[in-house]
Amino acid sequence: MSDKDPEATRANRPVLELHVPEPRYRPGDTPDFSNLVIPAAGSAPRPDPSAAAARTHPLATDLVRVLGDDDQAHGPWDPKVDPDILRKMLKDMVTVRVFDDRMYRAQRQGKTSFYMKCTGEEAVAIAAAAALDRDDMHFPSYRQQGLLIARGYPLTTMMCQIYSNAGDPLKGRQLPIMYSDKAHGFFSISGNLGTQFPQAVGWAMAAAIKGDHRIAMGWIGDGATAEGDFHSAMTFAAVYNVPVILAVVNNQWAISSFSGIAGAERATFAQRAVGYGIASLRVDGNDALAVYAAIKWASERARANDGPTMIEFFTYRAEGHSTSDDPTGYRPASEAKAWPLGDPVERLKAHLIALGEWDEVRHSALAAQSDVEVRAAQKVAEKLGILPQQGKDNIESMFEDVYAEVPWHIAEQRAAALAEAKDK
Amino acid sequence: MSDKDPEATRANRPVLELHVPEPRYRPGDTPDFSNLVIPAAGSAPRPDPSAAAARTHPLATDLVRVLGDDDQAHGPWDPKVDPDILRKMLKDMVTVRVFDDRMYRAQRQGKTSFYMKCTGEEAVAIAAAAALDRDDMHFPSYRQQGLLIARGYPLTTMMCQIYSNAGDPLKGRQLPIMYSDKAHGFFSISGNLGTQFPQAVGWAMAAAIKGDHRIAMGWIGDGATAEGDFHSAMTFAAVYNVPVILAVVNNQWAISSFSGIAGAERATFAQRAVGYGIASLRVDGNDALAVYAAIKWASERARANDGPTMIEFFTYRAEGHSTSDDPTGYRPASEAKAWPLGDPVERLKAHLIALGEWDEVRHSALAAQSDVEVRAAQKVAEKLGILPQQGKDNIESMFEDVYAEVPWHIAEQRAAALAEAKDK
Amino acid sequence: MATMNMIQALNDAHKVAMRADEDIVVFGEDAGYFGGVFRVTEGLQKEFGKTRAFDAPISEGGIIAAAVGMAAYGLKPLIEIQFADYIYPGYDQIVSEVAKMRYRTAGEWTMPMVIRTPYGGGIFGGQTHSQSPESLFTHIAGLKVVIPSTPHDAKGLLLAAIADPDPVIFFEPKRIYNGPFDGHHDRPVTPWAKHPASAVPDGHYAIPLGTAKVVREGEALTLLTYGTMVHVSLAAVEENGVDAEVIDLRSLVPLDLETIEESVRKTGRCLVVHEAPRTSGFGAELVALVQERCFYHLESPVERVTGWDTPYPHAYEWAYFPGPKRLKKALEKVMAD
Amino acid sequence: MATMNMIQALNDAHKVAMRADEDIVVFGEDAGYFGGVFRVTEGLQKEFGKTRAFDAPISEGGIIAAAVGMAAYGLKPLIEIQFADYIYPGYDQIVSEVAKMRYRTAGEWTMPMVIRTPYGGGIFGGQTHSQSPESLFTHIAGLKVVIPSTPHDAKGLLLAAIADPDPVIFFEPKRIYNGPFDGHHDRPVTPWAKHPASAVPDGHYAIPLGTAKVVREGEALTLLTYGTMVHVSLAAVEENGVDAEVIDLRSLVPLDLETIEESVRKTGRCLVVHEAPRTSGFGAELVALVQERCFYHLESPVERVTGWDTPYPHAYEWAYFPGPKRLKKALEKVMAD
Ligand SMILES: Cc1ncc(C[n+]2csc(CCOP(=O)(O)OP(=O)(O)O)c2C)c(N)n1
Ligand SMILES: Cc1ncc(C[n+]2csc(CCOP(=O)(O)OP(=O)(O)O)c2C)c(N)n1
Ligand SMILES: [Mg+2]
Ligand SMILES: [Mg+2]
Repeated sequence: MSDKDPEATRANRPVLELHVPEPRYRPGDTPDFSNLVIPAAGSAPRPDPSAAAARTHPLATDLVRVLGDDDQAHGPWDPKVDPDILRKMLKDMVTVRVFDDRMYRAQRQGKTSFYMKCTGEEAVAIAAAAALDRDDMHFPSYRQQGLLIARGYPLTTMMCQIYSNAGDPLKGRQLPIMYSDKAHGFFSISGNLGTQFPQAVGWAMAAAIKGDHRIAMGWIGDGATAEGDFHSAMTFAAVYNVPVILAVVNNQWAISSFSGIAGAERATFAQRAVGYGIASLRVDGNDALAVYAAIKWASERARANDGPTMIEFFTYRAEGHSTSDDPTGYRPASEAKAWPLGDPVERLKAHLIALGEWDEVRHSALAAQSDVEVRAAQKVAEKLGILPQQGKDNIESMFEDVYAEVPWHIAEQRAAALAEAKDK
Repeated sequence: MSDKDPEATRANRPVLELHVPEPRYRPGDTPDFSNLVIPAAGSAPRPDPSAAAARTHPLATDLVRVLGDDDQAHGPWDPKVDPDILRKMLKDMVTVRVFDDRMYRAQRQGKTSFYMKCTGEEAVAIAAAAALDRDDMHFPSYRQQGLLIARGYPLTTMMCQIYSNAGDPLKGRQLPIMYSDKAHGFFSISGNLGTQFPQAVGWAMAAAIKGDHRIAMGWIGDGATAEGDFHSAMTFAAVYNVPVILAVVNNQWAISSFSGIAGAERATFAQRAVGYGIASLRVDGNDALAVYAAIKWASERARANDGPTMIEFFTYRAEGHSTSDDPTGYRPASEAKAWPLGDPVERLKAHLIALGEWDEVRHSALAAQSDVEVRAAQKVAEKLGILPQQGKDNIESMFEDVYAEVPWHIAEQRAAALAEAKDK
Repeated sequence: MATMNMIQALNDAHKVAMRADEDIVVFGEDAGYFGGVFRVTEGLQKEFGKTRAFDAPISEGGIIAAAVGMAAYGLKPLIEIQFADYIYPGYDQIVSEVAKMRYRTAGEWTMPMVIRTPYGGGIFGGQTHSQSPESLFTHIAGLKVVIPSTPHDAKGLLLAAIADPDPVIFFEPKRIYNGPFDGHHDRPVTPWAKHPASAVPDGHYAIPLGTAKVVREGEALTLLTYGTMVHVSLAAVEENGVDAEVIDLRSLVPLDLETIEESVRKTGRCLVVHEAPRTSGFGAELVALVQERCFYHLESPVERVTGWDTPYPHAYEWAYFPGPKRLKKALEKVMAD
Repeated sequence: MATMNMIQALNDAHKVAMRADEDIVVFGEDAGYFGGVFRVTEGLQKEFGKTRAFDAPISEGGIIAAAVGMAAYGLKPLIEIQFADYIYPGYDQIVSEVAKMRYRTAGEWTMPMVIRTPYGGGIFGGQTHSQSPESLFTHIAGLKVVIPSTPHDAKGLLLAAIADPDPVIFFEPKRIYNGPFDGHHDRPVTPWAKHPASAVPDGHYAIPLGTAKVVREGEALTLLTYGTMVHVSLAAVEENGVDAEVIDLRSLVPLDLETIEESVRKTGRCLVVHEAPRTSGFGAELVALVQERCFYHLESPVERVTGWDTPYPHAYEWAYFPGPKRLKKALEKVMAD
């Protein structure tokens, strides 16, 4: 039905080709990020939080950065945070890193089955905790352990969850690091990627229905943005103008797949928001001040009923996906070091020093203190047991909480399991 | 963890509110679309089909229109189509409308269970059929009957499907209008909204893998864009730079819900593409020339391996959702008439007359001819039976095609069903 | 007490519950202003306002996910999936999230919600408006699965489901929304008004989940069924003059096994009837339970009357539907052996 | 003939099939360059190029949908869902599209494809890396469901699944990827090399779908099982000195009922074993079938050994897993009655 003769046209056509995205560097290559365009700190404009969403859309391809190479804060996004808060953030970030190292090692020592670090991404969760109110609700993925640590959740309890031991509030039912704590505004982590993102929107819808003041923040990885749940979250957030902050932590990797497999070759993740008419910010995720400022901005917007904000935190997963993963199988071992946006801990530390609010001595002391705290917590946790010792006692607890009350068929199974446990 | 005292801040905050979108007019209201911004025909720029996707993005909030109020074609999108093709399009559109009316009536007469018209949206499918090659593959929704009619699929066969009768190629298994025909490049319509959209992308991926020349076009309604499948389609199309055209037919209603419930208050549907870095066009769906031009543009782009295009066809569902629906329950009865973008049949007819290529006499003849053809087809189809007579013969066919071969358990059921049928 | 059809009874249950509990929110595709394609939520937006009864985007996954977030907040979502055939895009959120939340959080976060959805054939809806997917939910620990068969039970069960602390998938037999159905599709439809169970008490009452109802006492065999098939089975039992004990399960999870066992012990024979496809339908579980528990009382094998293991074919609706002939044959078989 | 573990055998099946048929395309999360988190697709991208073996976005729904489009085009997708626990976002495309396409188009469009996915517990994967959702697919007419239990069968069944004109859900028991498992989690792991079924023929061979394998002949009772539980069951049978006939079903749909019936007629007793939760698990269907067909040969009720009706709890993995003790008890019960 073409107006030209199809056969004639076709002869001139190229054959169709499937494009399969490839990361720039593979094992054996020498990574070089020198041609990555990194806008200068302070260069991104800051619209008013009540601005029309479209006013923010140029920021979806920009990068909000505050901390410059001179370690000073620059530009309109400088949140001008009290140094006490900055020091608290630094302390929390250091603690997260120490915690990660200790728990990684514990897994390697056979004390538990699994662990996931957030090395290189600490600023994101820590600054989020600082920027939001204590009673705002997070719907995290598995790399926001920093939220719990910053909000003062006991390290020991986290470890008990990791060991599935007697102190585990989740009663040994969840994979390590799948924390949940309502009192700390930390929604139960799901093993199923992306599910939490539209749930955050639902929670914030409920807050809006009830005329509450609290808002919600949903978290998702770059890879998981491909799930249908991502689209549900964006659609519902847009339709009902929901008071929610939707964060994409773009650490550029999803296990072995680079972000191009999630679509990053053609658009930034922040740009997704443009398509829904949602306000959008793209932020240097290794710059704690920029992260803080962006979340503050989005929270003001949400609280004023001006609608949702999506924020892409551009960062880099500096280590393996999890204890089950060895990244040297798919990317150069040196890539993490070559990554130009630096280490968020070092950057915040340098800034505090540049401000005259910090020094190496105090930093060493802080690091030592974190180390002591984490080790102390670990000692307490391990007294309550490590994973290989679990699963033998309190078998009946396995059958609780499937329903509010144990129905007959589960009661029968409980009886059978108890008999089985007794039977040597 | 805020830097201000939360209680103090909170006192000044408004309570959160849920925004529930409402259409402008409800039953009883007098619709007035005079403040709808309708760009002049010919005003939208036409980037080169090989342009970077971003160059098209201003068009996502614009409206490509060719036919002006003067009934002439205007501007860079004028496809300069041969009048023979325009006449063919007009004929096809008229036939679709006659077909819809006859089949609607047939349902009302109890000859079948269900029917869906595309009144007011005829231009979209008809121009698509004209603009693409005969062997390109469509993955339609249920409102693109025009594709089949334009590609010369027998009207009788369509009707036999609607009657589930002996001439039904789908053997009475599908709801009326869920056509399927490989030879006419028309993929099986699904009852499950949105599923076809990413399938179109998969088909086009296959074409690219095999170095084919054929491209695919996926179709979805405004309401169904909210499904996760929509996001799958966009993501896969972007990641693999797939030679596919992804069409959203925005007829502004999804049964009783207006397009605001799918997010149209905050962004156009064409804008969704911006977020994926996919080329995007927003087109007057009642302007057959604009539709034709846009699809031609997107097909050139796809065939040159320049990537996918999303097109929003802005139109209006002039009648009820289906024979099961009465739209006066949720929108003013007069809204369809008030809709300012006109009737696509009338507009194309007026254009041909303005070109001196058509006149009222020929039009009446064409309308009469379509009517005769449709009635003739209906007579033949009804000879093969109407729905209330079906379902008694050839019971064994019910058990075929579940698998390529009938497994024992289905064979047993077939035997039981046959015995049951014999048992009076 | 008023005379209602099933739609009216369900609508009434919504109103009773929503008046008593401000935390109940209703949403779904077309469920707001218009009141749902089957009109079960009619008038709710008008009475309770737009933020308690509203239209949702066409995204079953999003609808369930939003409900999860709302339940986490403390609301009680009472949501509609337009047809059970369209629940699958929400299946991940139901299976991975709704069902497991209480367990995985050791009771800290719970998911009290009701997911209502019309199911079953008999209205010439073709493959995608006729499905009976209940067994796909009975396999998922953490979900309750409820199916009413009369206006009276529909209201009482829906109110119990709403009050329940756990998530309930509430399947509504759409074929009998407007009147009971004896399986003879060629006979005129009887309206609910002529059926005693159309008498629906005013205000609040609840039928506890997990209690089956013996809808016909009998000695010859035990017939286990639910939904539309309760009426089809009752008619078949009478037509064939079999003194069957007919049990309307009403809730598949939790299951009232006591009532079942007691009856099978008495009758020694058992027939299970559902409209869903046979293989791995809920009938399989019922057969397994009955033979595990009542083996030594059984005089003949437990039989199943079901839909076929094919999609639901439009024109062959009545050849697919487990109607009077299929029941007759099975009744004979169970009694003959 | 080479000695292989199950991963190697599956990998080999991919290579054999892809060399013979250019229309086979492999994709999935991490399945391209890296070769999959369990390394089943290792080396395929290198040998067959990026357009025949590639990484997919994290969208199980999109992966299945793309496969539908590809199959419609004429390719044969051989895709990986990283864990069976993550198949649910693709459930709608599988149930509504893949399964029904041949039927709804009267054979015009078919969906030859294989959806591979690791399933089952025993690796401390917690609730979302341990599930056995096979019964949710057996209820869907149009799907075939296959589960191997050895390297030899894994290759032969996968090659048969690839050659099959219908869609096959191919569940891989991840616990036995690297070695068989007798259910004693506290004993050292044996590698496949010590098991005769690690001898994998070179090149092409196919094990017809729908043929069960009697892995142990016996007279005392019939034990029906599949996947990991084949090995656990065999060990339990030996340990308890029960002369059971153990049947590895290998394919649940189509089911080799003939072999089952023949065995049960001989032994008069039957035990069904699977790891999935009990209620509406595939065991229910097996029990129903056996009692329907072999009722008068049965000397005792057919029993089920299954996982519990709870999510799979991380620390309680071995209290959940149907291991030697649960089997012992069931064997005693079936034999005692
Ligand atoms: C629904 C689902 N599919 C697949 C997986 C397996 N999986 C776990 S993590 C992961 C990668 C996620 O990458 P990303 O979203 O970028 O998060 P990151 O790990 O980088 O923080 C995958 C594929 C899963 N957990 N859930
Ligand atoms: C998955 C799914 N959910 C719900 C439905 C019920 N349904 C059928 S058509 C329709 C409205 C679709 O609106 P839109 O996408 O705008 O297409 P239109 O009818 O306007 O062409 C709905 C909700 C369905 N068919 N499939
Ligand atoms: Mg990532
Ligand atoms: Mg529409």
